[in-house]
Amino acid sequence: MTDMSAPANPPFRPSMLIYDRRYRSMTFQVIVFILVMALAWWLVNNTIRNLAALGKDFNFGFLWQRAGYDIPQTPIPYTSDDTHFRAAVVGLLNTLIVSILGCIAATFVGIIAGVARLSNNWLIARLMTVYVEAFRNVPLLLWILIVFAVFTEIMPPPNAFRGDDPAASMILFDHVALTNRYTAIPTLAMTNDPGSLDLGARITFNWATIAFVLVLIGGWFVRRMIGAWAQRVQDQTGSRPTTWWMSLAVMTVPSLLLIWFFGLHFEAPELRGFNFAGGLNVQNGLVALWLALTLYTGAFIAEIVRAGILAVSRGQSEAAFALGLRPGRTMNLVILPQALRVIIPPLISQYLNLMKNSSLAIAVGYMDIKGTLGGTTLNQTGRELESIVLMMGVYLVLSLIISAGMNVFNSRVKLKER
Amino acid sequence: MSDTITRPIDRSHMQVSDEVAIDIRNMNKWYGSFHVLRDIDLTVHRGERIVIAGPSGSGKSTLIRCINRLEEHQSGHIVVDGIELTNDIKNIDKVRSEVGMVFQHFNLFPHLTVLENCTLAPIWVRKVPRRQAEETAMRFLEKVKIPEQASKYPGQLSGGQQQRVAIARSLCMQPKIMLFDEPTSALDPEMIKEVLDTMIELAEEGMTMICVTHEMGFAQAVANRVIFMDQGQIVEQNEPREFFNNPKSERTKLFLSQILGH
Amino acid sequence: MSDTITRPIDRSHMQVSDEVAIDIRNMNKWYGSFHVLRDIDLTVHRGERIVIAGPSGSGKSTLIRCINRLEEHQSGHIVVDGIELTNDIKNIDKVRSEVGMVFQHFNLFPHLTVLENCTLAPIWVRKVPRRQAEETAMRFLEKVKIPEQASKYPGQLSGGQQQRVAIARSLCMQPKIMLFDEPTSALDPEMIKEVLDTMIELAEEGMTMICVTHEMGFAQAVANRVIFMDQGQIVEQNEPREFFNNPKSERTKLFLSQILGH
Amino acid sequence: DTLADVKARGELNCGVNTGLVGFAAPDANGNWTGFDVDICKAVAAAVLGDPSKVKYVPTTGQTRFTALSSGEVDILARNSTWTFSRDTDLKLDFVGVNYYDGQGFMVRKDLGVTSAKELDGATICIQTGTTTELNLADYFKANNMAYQPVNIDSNAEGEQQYMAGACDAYTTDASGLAATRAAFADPENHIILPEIISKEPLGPAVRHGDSNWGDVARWTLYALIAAEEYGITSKNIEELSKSSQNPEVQRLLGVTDDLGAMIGLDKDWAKRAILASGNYGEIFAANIGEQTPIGLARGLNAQWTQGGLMYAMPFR
Amino acid sequence: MSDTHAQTVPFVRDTMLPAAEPPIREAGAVRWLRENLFSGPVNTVLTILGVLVVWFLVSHFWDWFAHSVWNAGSLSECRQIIAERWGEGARGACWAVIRERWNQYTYGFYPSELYWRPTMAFGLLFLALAPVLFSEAPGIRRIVLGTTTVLTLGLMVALGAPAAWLVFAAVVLIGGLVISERQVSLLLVFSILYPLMGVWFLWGGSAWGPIMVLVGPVLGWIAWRVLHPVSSLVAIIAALVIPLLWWIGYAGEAARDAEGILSLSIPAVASDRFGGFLLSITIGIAGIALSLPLGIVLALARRSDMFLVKSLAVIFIEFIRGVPLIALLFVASLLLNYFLPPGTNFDIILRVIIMVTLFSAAYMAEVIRGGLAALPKGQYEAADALGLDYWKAQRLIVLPQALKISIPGIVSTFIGMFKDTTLVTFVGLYDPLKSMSDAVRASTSWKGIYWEPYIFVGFIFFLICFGMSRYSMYLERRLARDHR
Ligand SMILES: Nc1ncnc2c1ncn2[C@@H]1O[C@H](COP(=O)(O)OP(=O)(O)OP(=O)(O)O)[C@@H](O)[C@H]1O
Ligand SMILES: Nc1ncnc2c1ncn2[C@@H]1O[C@H](COP(=O)(O)OP(=O)(O)OP(=O)(O)O)[C@@H](O)[C@H]1O
Ligand SMILES: [Mg+2]
Ligand SMILES: [Mg+2]
Repeated sequence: MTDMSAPANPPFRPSMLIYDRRYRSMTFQVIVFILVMALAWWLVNNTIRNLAALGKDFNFGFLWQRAGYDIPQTPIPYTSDDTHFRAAVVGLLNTLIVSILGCIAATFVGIIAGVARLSNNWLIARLMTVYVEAFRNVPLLLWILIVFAVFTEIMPPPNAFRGDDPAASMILFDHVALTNRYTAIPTLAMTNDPGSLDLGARITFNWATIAFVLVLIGGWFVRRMIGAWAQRVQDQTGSRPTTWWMSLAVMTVPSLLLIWFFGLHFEAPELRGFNFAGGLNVQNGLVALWLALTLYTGAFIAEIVRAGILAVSRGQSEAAFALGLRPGRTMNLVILPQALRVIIPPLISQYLNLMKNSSLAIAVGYMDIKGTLGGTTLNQTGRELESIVLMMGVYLVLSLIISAGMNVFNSRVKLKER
Repeated sequence: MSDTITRPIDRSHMQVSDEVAIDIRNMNKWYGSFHVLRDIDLTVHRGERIVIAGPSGSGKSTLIRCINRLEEHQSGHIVVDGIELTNDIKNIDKVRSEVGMVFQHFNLFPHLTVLENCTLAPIWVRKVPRRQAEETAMRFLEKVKIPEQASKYPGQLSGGQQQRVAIARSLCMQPKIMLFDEPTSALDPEMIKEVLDTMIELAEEGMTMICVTHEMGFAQAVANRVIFMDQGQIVEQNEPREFFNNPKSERTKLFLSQILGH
Repeated sequence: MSDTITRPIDRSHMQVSDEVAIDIRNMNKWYGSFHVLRDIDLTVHRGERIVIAGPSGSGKSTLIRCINRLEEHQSGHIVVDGIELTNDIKNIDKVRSEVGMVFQHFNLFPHLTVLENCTLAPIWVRKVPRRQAEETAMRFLEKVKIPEQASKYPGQLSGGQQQRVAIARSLCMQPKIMLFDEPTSALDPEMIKEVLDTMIELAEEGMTMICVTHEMGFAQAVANRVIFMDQGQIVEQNEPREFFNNPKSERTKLFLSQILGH
Repeated sequence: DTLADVKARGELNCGVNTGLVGFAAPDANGNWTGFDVDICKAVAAAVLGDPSKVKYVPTTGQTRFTALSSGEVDILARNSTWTFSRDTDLKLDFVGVNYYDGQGFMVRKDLGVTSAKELDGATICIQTGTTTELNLADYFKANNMAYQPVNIDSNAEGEQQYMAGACDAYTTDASGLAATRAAFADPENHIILPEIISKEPLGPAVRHGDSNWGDVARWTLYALIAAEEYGITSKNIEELSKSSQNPEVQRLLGVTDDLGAMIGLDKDWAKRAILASGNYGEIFAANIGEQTPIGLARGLNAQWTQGGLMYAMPFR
Repeated sequence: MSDTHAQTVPFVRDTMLPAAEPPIREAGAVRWLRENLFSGPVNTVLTILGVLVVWFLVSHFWDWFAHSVWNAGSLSECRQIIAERWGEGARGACWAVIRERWNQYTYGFYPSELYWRPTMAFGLLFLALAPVLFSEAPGIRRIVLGTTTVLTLGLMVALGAPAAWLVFAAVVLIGGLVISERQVSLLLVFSILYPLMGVWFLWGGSAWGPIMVLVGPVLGWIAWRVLHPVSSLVAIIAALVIPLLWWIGYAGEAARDAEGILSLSIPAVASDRFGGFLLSITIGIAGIALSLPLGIVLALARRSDMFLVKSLAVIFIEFIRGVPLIALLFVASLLLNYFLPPGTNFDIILRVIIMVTLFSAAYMAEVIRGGLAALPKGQYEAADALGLDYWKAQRLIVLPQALKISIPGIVSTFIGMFKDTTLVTFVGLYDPLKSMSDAVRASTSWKGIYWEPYIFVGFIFFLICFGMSRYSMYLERRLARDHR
């Protein structure tokens, strides 16, 4: 480019700020910048003046004060003597719990419903259409309230389990009790408890849990190795060895050994006093929220799955059939890899929506981050500015993490074209 | 467009044996209550090269799609390579791995490279070791003159190249019979020639072929027989020279005047 | 394809004046670090009809797109109708309203009727009253022989008709210069003729035209000059008869053999 | 300057509960009634001369204080407890107490519980964003008992949960409990436990830092209380303002001395306030008293002369 | 070697075979059943499962629906009636609550003597939407407008609207119907004026307010006309600044003065009287009307090649899309007053509308961006080559097409937003779903009623949203046809 004889630049005139394409965009950007800065300055200035007028400051110190309120469902130890910060963390964990459980379940529901909607079984396809339309066209809040109401109005209270001839009985071999407050499920107990790893801040992990996680991760790696081996054998001899039983063994046998080693067993919940004890009581707020989010998001995912499968043209499966591939193989090797490219990006934005929608937990008294930091803490301390800014920041970070994951995925699976 | 076939064709290998490759008897097919194929009788011998022509909607595609059971026929018999096509999955599988098919819109798998497109079926259906499947695939890619594209994705190729990959993909299953459904009609004129050349080469090697096409130059150059269909029936069949110069039925005449006058 | 031009051409009006319509000096253009146009020098006189030919990717489209500043050049000068093309928006606007352009894919506005397509720019750019703009538009639609389609939408027309609408749309701005970028290459053979006829008519009226095309029949019939480009450079230019019968450079010879032999 | 603002606007923005029968609730036509609502009316009458010039802003437990501090409401009459931190850290000014309350528990009779001390392990419904949440935690902690909270965001939802048996006990201010119980189809099947676990002085609040406006609100409240003490009712007020010889009554009703001018109002401010819905006793009786479905006894809220805590500062 | 084989006997068919009927198992109900319900063991099992599910649902809920009571004054009365009619212990739905509180659910606390005003505003809304939504389907437009006219006028009579306003509504609606038959695009003028008109009908007060708001753009346009010959830059700046100055500086005063001279007032209704579906629909419509232009601007900004403009748009969009709407609503109710000059205090409904607008504008921007991206590059080039400048090209060529492509996406954004209006319950507004139902349940007579209000509200939402989604599907189909 060195040899280019640049056109004699005309001398700069002020009118070029508007009429010259190079300067014009700069002029415009400068104006926009000034306007935006002015707006930001105005907002900040107003806030400062308002805070001053009220005698308030902007200070996150309240996070270290005693919270003073209890939270029904705490994934990490928490009492009313803990700080607001810890309460917020409990809330965040609760948000994550319901979001992750919701995403997993919604994916299952969505895939099943989406595939069923394409089924050539008229009845099933119609039922799924009804399901999808019902959930997509009615506010989520209503579904949350309805599911919650189903639990509180229809399930028996715990004391209905009392007495010699109780009005209600536990299910699954007397291990699970569905009540109108919570679902009492058994906890896992160990006869040889190996003790816990203390991470500080009263967060502990049982060594047994760690052992299981490690064994599962290890098993997964071994499974992959078996898969790679099968692939190698196939590449060399043409026929693929059957490996499912090896995989199954690798995934289960070590776990079974651990169960035997630690003496792992269920401890069934038992009615004591007002409530079930000894097991784990999963709040109906969580269950209802989870179920409603699952069904609601599942309806959207079903549409995405359906569209994704429809997006792979019929010609693709015909070509595969014409080559002699069986329907199952065709699905695995031809349809799914293509459909997933179409499905996954909108799927992930559904995950994002689900995570954001979990803030409706407030309607069923499930204490997520909106309930703790953005609810009770805000209310007890009167730090609305700080609390809400912090809470939005948390949601924003979660969203950005999810969408960053999505972008990585998108750029990896993009079809190569001319 | 008859000028697309330029080079002289070597017909030395193109001999027809007495063995029957495909035998269709009295076959009928309906879509709902619409009678698409009516009383089709057709015998194709090993090594024969048949061109099917006819107006749009006359059932040409449906006919050849019945031959590898992409469509089900409702009455009559179709016997391919000695195997009768019924609802028996094993038979269908056997037939499909003997019969290759090339579609109008190529239907390559866009998520796989050209090489993977070609090795997919041999590996998973024929259980050929990958190495060997790849060698075969490269051989056929060379035959269709695009070995250098093996590691590209279909989306990166031109239409003509894509169709040649589709042909190679079918050939990799080493089928006894090849079906072509208007393989050139979605292509730009320059690319048609590439594909036709490839098909002529196949013909010269004595492959049994059934080809739905309106490329009359191709038909004249390689076909043993031209079949003219209308309204789901075979209206006329004859060897190409006779067919073009001396059509018997009114319909054929009308059709030829439209095609050739164009 | 040279047989598409059938009728004898009236060259009486096709005289070239001495006035310079377009003057390109020493122009260079890069895409990133890829040097697309190298030292282009070209003077077009009022009334000249220039055909640009050359292999794909040689920069033909880029060259004519520089002339109405759809692409920016990085060095050298382009003067159109006495106005230098710089970054000054007023100049660009002036040039664009003097220069009409017809694209390979027509680029009609599908949401507007044919008439609206034609009156849009006169009304909004030239500020012509609607009534008058519609009259002009109808005149040009008559010239391209589709006045009866005025109230249809582009989607309802055939390719050839669409391209003629595109020509009429450009003419409605009453440009002094017309640029054509492969106006017939997206058309089916029957439609090519319609469009070429329209272009010939324009040429007969003495419009200054630059046309990228591979229609050599058209070039021989109407061009004053044929320019051959390769690798971003003007390799050869000559009057058509000489250019076709007696090409000077090896590249041109090769190119012509491919084009005409095909 | 809130007083001037209110006068200029011609309307009083009053923060109330979104719906608590007896204290503040809209009827089917959106007309607000209740004990707290009458305070709003009295203030509006005193300041603007018309008790109907009130815009009721329904606030939830979460939004109420912000609504006040952001200036969305001029006065918050929404059964809010006067506590140290609210008065200081939250920058509110409580102008007085219109109802002395305390937190209690309601349980079903058939649960067989007679004391809050027996609630170890129970599930308890509470409304979020209230002091009850804190009191509850403190009470169970102090008594070394465990419980499972069910945090509910509206009163109606809380009742629903309790009625469906999703919690063993429902806790809120005793007045609220009574109101809730009164509205049940079967009030006899529910009992309010004797323990009152906290002091809940409920009163109207204004923004910190606007003492003038605080004075207006405070003395309007006292005017209502004092009126009851001196026997001034909405019935006899006209007559008394002419005939009463009691100097304090005369000052209160603006017959002598212009107390109103000292807080930026006219002479008749207190008279109008009392006329709006009657004196404190009348308001109590009309909204939550024993004759109403809610049926609260005066108890602590009787005049000091009757052994209660209602004690208006002298009008002098 | 002979390449004509003995087998290739020439064959000519002289008589064409007629089409035959398909074999019996290929036709009729048998075929339908076989193909749709029992086409294999898996399908048969699924069918049986499906029937079981349907049976389970029907058997559990049928009696409840069948025992519906529509006429009662309270829940206990309802229960009594059910017990009388269907025997002790029978379950039944008590729809009487809906009947009794119907007006509250529809109009919130709007003064009952003015119910006709929102009704009229809603009816006129369809007239305003007709040229946008049904521009190319005169048949559907005729049906929609005809039904709207009849329904609106009928309802207004039933609600006791004053005669003068009845005449007004009749003239506008019937006039609109006539105009729409002649030239729909004329109705666009009404569409543009409608927002201000709608605001006036709903909130009431002096008509001079909206009129003076309207004067702003008119002044801007005059300034532009006058100054354009002098300098286009000055003209543009003046056209932007003058309306702003007018609105900030004089509009209020002018409205007051004008009101003093000639009173054009109808009774004012404060925002706190809005509730129920009136509130949802008001927020929904205002949100869509405001978020569409904002979304367009954001989408254009995000596609701009100016780095700063683009980054600002990206930041804004990603920020808004990254936080839950409920958090934004809390910002509206708790924080917005902090951000505004001390002493400003404006309507909570307005604040909620602003937040809802920002929220859906971010989604809208992404939808429109998709539409813009779907336009072939040739369209931009053709516009450039014809000499259209950026804004003209956007307005005349790009946006009309991009918006059309995006309509299905816009509609589904709107459905989402409309559903989300129920969340305003958390900032103390009386949405139909939770707050209104809670308010109904707070009264002694309806305490303890649970399912009926939810089912009713859900049903209404379903009707509206389902209708909209059907509309967008119809549009999708039509667009697919239009685009060749
Ligand atoms: N899946 C189907 N359902 C119903 N009718 C069909 C189906 N597929 C094809 N048809 C109809 O069957 C008839 C024959 O179709 P076919 O595709 O075999 O024609 P063709 O001769 O290949 O025509 P073309 O030259 O256009 O490809 C046509 O009328 C077509 O409309
Ligand atoms: N936007 C762009 N960015 C980078 N390279 C480009 C761009 N547009 C064109 N090119 C390259 O510039 C070269 C010239 O392109 P141009 O379109 O002018 O060729 P052409 O002679 O018109 O070819 P054709 O006959 O195929 O239209 C080509 O190599 C092309 O790949
Ligand atoms: Mg076909
Ligand atoms: Mg080009």
